[in-house]
Amino acid sequence: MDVLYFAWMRERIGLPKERVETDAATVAELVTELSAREDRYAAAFADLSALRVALDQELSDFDASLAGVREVAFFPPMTGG
Amino acid sequence: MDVLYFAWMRERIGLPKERVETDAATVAELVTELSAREDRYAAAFADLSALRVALDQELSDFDASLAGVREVAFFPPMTGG
Amino acid sequence: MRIAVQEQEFDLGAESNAFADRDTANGAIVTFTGVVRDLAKGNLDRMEIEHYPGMTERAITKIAEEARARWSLGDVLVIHRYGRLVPGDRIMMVATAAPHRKDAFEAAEYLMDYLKSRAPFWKKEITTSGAEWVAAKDEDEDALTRW
Amino acid sequence: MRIAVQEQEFDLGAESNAFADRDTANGAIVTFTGVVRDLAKGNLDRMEIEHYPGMTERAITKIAEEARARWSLGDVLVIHRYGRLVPGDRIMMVATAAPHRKDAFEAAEYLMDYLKSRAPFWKKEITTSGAEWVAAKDEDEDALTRW
Repeated sequence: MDVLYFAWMRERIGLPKERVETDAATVAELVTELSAREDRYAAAFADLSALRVALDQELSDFDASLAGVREVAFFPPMTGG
Repeated sequence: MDVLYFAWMRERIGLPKERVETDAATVAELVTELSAREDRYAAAFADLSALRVALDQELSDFDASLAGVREVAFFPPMTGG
Repeated sequence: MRIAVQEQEFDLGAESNAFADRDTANGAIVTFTGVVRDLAKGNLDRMEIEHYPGMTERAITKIAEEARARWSLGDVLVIHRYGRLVPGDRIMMVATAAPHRKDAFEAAEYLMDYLKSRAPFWKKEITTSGAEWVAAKDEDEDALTRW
Repeated sequence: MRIAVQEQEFDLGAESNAFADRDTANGAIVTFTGVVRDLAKGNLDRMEIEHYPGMTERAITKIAEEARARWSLGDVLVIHRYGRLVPGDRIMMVATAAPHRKDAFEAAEYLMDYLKSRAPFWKKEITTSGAEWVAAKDEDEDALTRW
């Protein structure tokens, strides 16, 4: 699946988008996998309460299933308007 | 003093403005005087709850004093906006 | 603060741009525009708006000053037409600028609620079946109780 | 309904006039415009707005459709810029048309409250002392609870 990062998540991870092969069943499992990769991932995902997740461009939750999902995006709370 | 009429008050009385010499102490006394003049005045002032009054261009009440007042206006509830 | 009581048309777009250009210190700008509607569904020929010259400007100024006392506002604009208008014509507009959107919205609603019931304008509708003064609505008077 | 997510400037006046011209059946038109403010008082060089192409349009469309389901509305307009903006630049605008002013005001406030916290935009402020992502405010999240 594609994993996208926006705002300071993009800056901390160091890239806007990457292709990830995973067997993670939920967003939380994917976060655990990514956090185990490198310090920059662990640091970026350290405080989930400061993060939001979208699955296929719809806001979702960290305990949501990844079944059939093609695009996961992580970002801080939005500041539009 | 000058007495002004607006909207359907103007139409019922038949004029927009007139000079009135009066000893009325309050708006209510002036209304009684005017109503006694002719049927069209009596009809126009029949239902005071459907009327508003302004003294020297400030909204006021029917029991307000006319002392020092130069301009009295009678009109229906406003429908601006 | 700009208050205009006028017979001629106004340009909503030009007024909106001029208002926003005058007040760049505030992050939130709200406008409200009132348009003549054909409530009688195809029967409205025109509307005639009467007002009380002198008192109208005083009343609107007082309403606008009250709004500036109640909310943290930048500039305020009120334009209200009188005379003859046809369906689709813009009757009036208000604009408010504020540091915060909540203040700009509330002040604009306040201005509208008070203009409806406390500024000396009277609307008459001329339809194919005759002429009638628009009656004040209880809901417009009730709207004032929330402030 | 017109939704535009764009890098280039928009003309508040031209958009307001076009919106009002498109929808003459409704008597009440409300616009809200957001302007880049220099909250750091003279230090703000520019703002950079990032967004999530694809999701942004979907999220705004969903918010606008929700507003049309909740209120009796005519047309709805949302324009939101991304990219580089400087103090005084207009970031975004919404416009609502409705038969009644209360609906037009409430729907515009609803659009703003949801755009603030549910549309995927992120603001970064570049000041003379560095660059910082704007933090979401608790009050913006709290604003959603009233709907």
